[in-house]
Amino acid sequence: MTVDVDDEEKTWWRSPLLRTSLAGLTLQNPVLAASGTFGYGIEYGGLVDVTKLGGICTKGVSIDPWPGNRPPRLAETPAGMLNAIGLQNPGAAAFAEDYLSWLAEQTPAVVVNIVGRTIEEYSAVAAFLDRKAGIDALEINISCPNIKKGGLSFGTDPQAAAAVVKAVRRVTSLPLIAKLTPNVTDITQIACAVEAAGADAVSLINTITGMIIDVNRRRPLLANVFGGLSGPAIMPVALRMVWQVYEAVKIPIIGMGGITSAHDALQFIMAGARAVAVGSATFRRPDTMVEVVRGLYDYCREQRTSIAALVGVAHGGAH
Amino acid sequence: MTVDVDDEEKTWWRSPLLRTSLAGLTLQNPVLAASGTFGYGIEYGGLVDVTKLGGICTKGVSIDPWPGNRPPRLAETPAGMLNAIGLQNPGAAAFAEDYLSWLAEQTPAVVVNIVGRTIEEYSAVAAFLDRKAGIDALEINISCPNIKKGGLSFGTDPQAAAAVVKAVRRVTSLPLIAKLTPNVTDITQIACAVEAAGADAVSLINTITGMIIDVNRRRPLLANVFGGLSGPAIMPVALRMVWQVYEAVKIPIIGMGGITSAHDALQFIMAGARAVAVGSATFRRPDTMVEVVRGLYDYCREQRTSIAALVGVAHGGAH
Amino acid sequence: MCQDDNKRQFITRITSHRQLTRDIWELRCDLPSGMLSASPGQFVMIEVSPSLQPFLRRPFSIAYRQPAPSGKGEEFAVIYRVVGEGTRRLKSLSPGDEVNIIGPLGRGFTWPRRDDRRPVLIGGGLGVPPLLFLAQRMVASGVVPQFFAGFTRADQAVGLDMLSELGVVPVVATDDGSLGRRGLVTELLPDPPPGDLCVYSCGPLPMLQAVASWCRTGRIPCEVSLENRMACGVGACLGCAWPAAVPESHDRDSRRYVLICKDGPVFAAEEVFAFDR
Amino acid sequence: MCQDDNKRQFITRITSHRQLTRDIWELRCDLPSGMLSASPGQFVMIEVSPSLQPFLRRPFSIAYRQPAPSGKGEEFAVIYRVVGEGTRRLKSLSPGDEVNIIGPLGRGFTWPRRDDRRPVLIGGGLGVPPLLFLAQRMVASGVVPQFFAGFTRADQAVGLDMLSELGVVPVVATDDGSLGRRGLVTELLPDPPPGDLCVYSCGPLPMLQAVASWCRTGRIPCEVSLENRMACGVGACLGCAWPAAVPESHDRDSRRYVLICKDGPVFAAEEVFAFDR
Ligand SMILES: Cc1cc2nc3c(=O)[nH]c(=O)nc-3n(C[C@H](O)[C@H](O)[C@H](O)COP(=O)(O)OP(=O)(O)OC[C@H]3O[C@@H](n4cnc5c(N)ncnc54)[C@H](O)[C@@H]3O)c2cc1C
Ligand SMILES: Cc1cc2nc3c(=O)[nH]c(=O)nc-3n(C[C@H](O)[C@H](O)[C@H](O)COP(=O)(O)OP(=O)(O)OC[C@H]3O[C@@H](n4cnc5c(N)ncnc54)[C@H](O)[C@@H]3O)c2cc1C
Ligand SMILES: Cc1cc2nc3c(=O)[nH]c(=O)nc-3n(C[C@H](O)[C@H](O)[C@H](O)COP(=O)(O)O)c2cc1C
Ligand SMILES: Cc1cc2nc3c(=O)[nH]c(=O)nc-3n(C[C@H](O)[C@H](O)[C@H](O)COP(=O)(O)O)c2cc1C
Ligand code: FES
Ligand code: FES
Repeated sequence: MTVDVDDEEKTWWRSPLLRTSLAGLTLQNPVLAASGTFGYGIEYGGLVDVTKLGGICTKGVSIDPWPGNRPPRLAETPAGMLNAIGLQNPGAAAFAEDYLSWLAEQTPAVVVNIVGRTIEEYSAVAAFLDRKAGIDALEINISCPNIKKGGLSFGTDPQAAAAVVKAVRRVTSLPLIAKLTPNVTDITQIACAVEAAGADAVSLINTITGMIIDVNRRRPLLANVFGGLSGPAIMPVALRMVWQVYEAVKIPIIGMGGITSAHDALQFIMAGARAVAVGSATFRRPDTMVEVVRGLYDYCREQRTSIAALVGVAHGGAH
Repeated sequence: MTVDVDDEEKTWWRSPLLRTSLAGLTLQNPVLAASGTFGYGIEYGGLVDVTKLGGICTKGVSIDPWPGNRPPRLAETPAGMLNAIGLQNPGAAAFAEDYLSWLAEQTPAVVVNIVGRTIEEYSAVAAFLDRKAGIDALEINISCPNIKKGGLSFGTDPQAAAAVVKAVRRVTSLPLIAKLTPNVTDITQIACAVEAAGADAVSLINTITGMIIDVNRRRPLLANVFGGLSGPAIMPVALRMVWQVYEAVKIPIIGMGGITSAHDALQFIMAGARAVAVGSATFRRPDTMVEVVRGLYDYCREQRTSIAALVGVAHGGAH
Repeated sequence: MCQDDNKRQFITRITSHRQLTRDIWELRCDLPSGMLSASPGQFVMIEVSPSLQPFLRRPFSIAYRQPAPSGKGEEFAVIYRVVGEGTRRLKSLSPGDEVNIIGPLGRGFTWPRRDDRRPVLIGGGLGVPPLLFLAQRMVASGVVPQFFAGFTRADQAVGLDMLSELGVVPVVATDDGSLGRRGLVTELLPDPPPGDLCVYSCGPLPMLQAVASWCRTGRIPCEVSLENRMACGVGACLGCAWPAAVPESHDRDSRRYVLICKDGPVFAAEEVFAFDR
Repeated sequence: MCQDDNKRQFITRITSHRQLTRDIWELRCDLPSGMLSASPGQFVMIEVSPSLQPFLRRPFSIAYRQPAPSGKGEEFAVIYRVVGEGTRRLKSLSPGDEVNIIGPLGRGFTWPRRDDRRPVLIGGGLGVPPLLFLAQRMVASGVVPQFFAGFTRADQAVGLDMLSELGVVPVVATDDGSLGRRGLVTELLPDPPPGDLCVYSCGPLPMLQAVASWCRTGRIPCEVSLENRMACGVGACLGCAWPAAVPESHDRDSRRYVLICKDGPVFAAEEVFAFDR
């Protein structure tokens, strides 16, 4: 690769060394904001220069407004946190009206995370968003409770996961990313099912289900009893799943779970991720994502390599 | 409960307040050493007063000696660690000869953790140990790779898990504890299967599969690629599973995963565990187990309660 | 969506750190020039540990601002109780150390007001500090507020020196009578409340509810400052939700909750306390 | 199973903590009276953080022992390089601070010996410190060892002052020739080795292998000190396994590995290096 070094130094976050392509879209760099941890972008205004990111995955959007769970919704755990937000969101119409234009103007790539309680709800929100300008891809959060199947998540059953992806595929031509839940025996089964159903990429991992007991009250601390574990604590599990899925599917992987540094992001990339997302770490240090981009750039420069060349290298042989 | 307070103060670790019964055996207190983190007990000689524990679960023992995995076998992770020991052990005969008499003499209760690569190997080691004096219970580690089924763990499939327990049940009259792996979609399925197969209790959780990449070498850090995640990082996941299994089965639960304090142990007990095991924390602070016993005693005294009365209270209604 | 973009991340330096009571400390830091807009009721998120444990920042109200001892610029104070690992870490920091903060965050108290109601400040325990900053501002604008302060015991009292510097004479109550009157601070309030007051309150939830009820009987405006566990502090994670009192106009499900970090921490009492349910 | 039960957990106090080179520090602590049996080659596990992160203790060799400056008892030293979070934490501790240690751990160097071979100590980089303690003991028993020390550069050299105090004159090599001879320390060894030597070595793995080969050519006994990641440090977790050289007598599968923390860290070279494979 020939690169004009001086020019590049000034615009490192969009250096060709960092470019990555994914589900039919090209990202200026591989670092995304993870869904649900960056709101609709504007909330971090003043704290994060979103123009330097690869893109933003929005908070989950449903066709109708969802109220979310009763508080308490948060708890801190060793090197991590539990959340039970319950996918509170204003609904697709309000999202499109209130947030989409800012996102489309400010951010290099807009990935809208979509949620539903039935296959019909997933299709409805996808069809609605398909008609809106400014969206680069949809990320289907299949970890939502499937209310027709007694609340077990769509993402824990290969058939249900495939059914959601197929239904959404039918109503939109946007690139589709299936966001997988780690709460399964064999994540490669789910990954293969969504690949066969037409997903252009997979995102993993979503949070691991956990809980905490409030010893004083002798009751679960979260009103919802269970919450999703995220943050550095889960990174080894996330990396393992990225590694496994890389060996099982051909579609690109967006890796996430506990990333706080470029060093962490490199591990995901070497395990097989073409892009990464930073979630909980943003709460601690809003500038984490931009620091990760810079760190990846420095690494590529020092090591005379590029993100594209690093994807999956830890597997040794060719993919 | 009437208790002679003065007498009790001198022998707090065997206060009636702490007594717990489990799989047909009564423990002086509910704190066990977790399998694989306390060797065969003697290794911690001088560092831990084992007479003050509820008991010890030994490192996994197989019928033949197992060499274990190539190094590196360990890595540290945020608030936790990965291990890929590969169940190295000297085999049942050497175990019985070299370690059992010390264990039987020194420790209040001896739980021998058993492992195998086939159902026959599990039966063989159980039958062998059944004839030895000094063993209070067997803990069947069903997370071992099932070599007849391509290496997937016995513990991830309800049928395979039940088959192991049934086979072991046939060859021994010792109390049987099935040790469950968390790497499953629905742990209650496995718990119900082993309960139906004749397990007297369940232990959970074993480690969560994870990995780390050595960025310098661009290869997995552990020679075995994958390792088991343990330590405080996993505690919310462990607690959630204890909670779920408590609602699904009638047999007692031994809870573990990330316990470092009496406060942590109380969370497990309130979630439904009749006993707890401390694993990785012992590496950091060998006196953790004894501190936990003392902390539980103080809590019971202050709150005028007992361990037996606290089991499962966080569920609210009666079990 | 219009967003208040004053909030920034700053590395600031500790100017002083002293113990006020057995478990309460006062931390003063340089006020970054980017935080000059910080107003009473607003808060900062402090990174308490260089390691990943504890992982999240901790929210603390700004207790007051004052000229820096160096003569250049200002400093701000945070008064906090050591309750867990995060505050234990904070306690270990020394003057000269750097701290990473995000601020100013949230919506503070409404001051100055458009009407000429007489302000009454009612604080309980560590609810007193944010009201000090409000009292500072009121005095600076020529209004001396009434100040009611409740503590569990005399040795838990904080902020009284600052109030006397300001010329504010607080009415104090303690649970055990070891300072001021014995009982709850809300028992000292005149009943019924004079109709020309406006009330600002911060403290434990039962106290705030009692204060809000009292205000309601007199139909006087009441602002309360709430707390909740927070992750982001900026309205992004939706973690600090609090049930809204659901006035009719809020017909959409998604408005069932307010966010303490962004819509608050200061709310008009009727936004968050539903008395009619 | 017979177990050496000298190991205990101690809270000890830092007596001094100084920077030796850009990234190497020397920590001295009171030697707990329960650790009086600590001998050269043994190590301690230090708890480096009060929080759960980093979670595990860190192993460090005992670099030397000496009378405490207070006149009462002894102190011991650890010389360490700052390489990661754990050692960064360690660095932040000050004299007077408490540290939680477990020790003495492991099997050290064989000294005194039953034969009268002339001891040669060969250290590389941070392999030099544990050999200081061994040299101390040798000198105390009236034997002045030969000492070869290799470093990357002059500014990485440690232990030379201690050696000169002991009256040991080391032969030094540095990679760049900035101190002593240019090249590897192993290039300074006489070839073939005199047959009446016994060798003790600690340093990077390639150096140890070269030293062991050299000893083998002269059929002289060689002890090497190894390192590996550790969790327990006491032989319980089986985490620090190292491939054994599998002599015929070790027929059981379970002896395919030795444990660095319990069977070592010091081994006879032929226990851990298989030259014939
Ligand atoms: C807007 C806002 C302003 C605040 N201002 C102040 C202040 O000026 N001075 C002050 O001392 N404290 C203030 N707090 C509370 C302070 O943030 C917590 O005490 C602190 O986060 C505890 O951290 P920790 O790690 O020491 O305790 P933890 O170990 O996290 O918790 C210890 C105990 O405190 C409780 N707790 C933890 N976080 C919160 C929280 N956010 N709200 C309520 N309870 C909590 C826990 O349930 C637990 O019982 C404020 C909180 C908010 C939301
Ligand atoms: C018996 C024994 C004695 C030792 N004596 C000394 C000594 O006297 N002085 C000294 O400076 N160091 C010594 N070490 C090495 C020391 O334990 C490690 O440098 C330290 O644990 C690193 O901790 P950290 O958190 O700073 O680094 P980490 O963040 O844990 O790791 C930083 C780097 O060091 C490597 N590393 C970590 N642990 C080890 C290990 N146990 N062995 C080899 N590489 C490792 C990692 O791979 C990584 O590249 C000894 C190790 C052993 C096993
Ligand atoms: C507060 C919070 C809210 C989240 N909301 C969503 C969501 O709406 N949709 C989704 O797909 N993932 C959601 N996630 C999961 C994250 O996108 C991410 O997969 C997970 O947190 C792991 O990454 P991390 O460890 O970097 O946080 C949420 C996570 C957090 C912490
Ligand atoms: C080094 C190591 C070795 C282990 N070996 C075994 C084993 O042989 N058999 C078993 O059932 N569990 C084994 N475990 C799992 C522990 O018993 C325990 O279930 C797990 O570590 C979670 O507890 P913790 O977080 O307190 O460590 C091992 C764990 C560790 C860290
Ligand atoms: S703390 Fe994140 S929305 Fe309030
Ligand atoms: S470190 Fe645990 S056996 Fe050596």
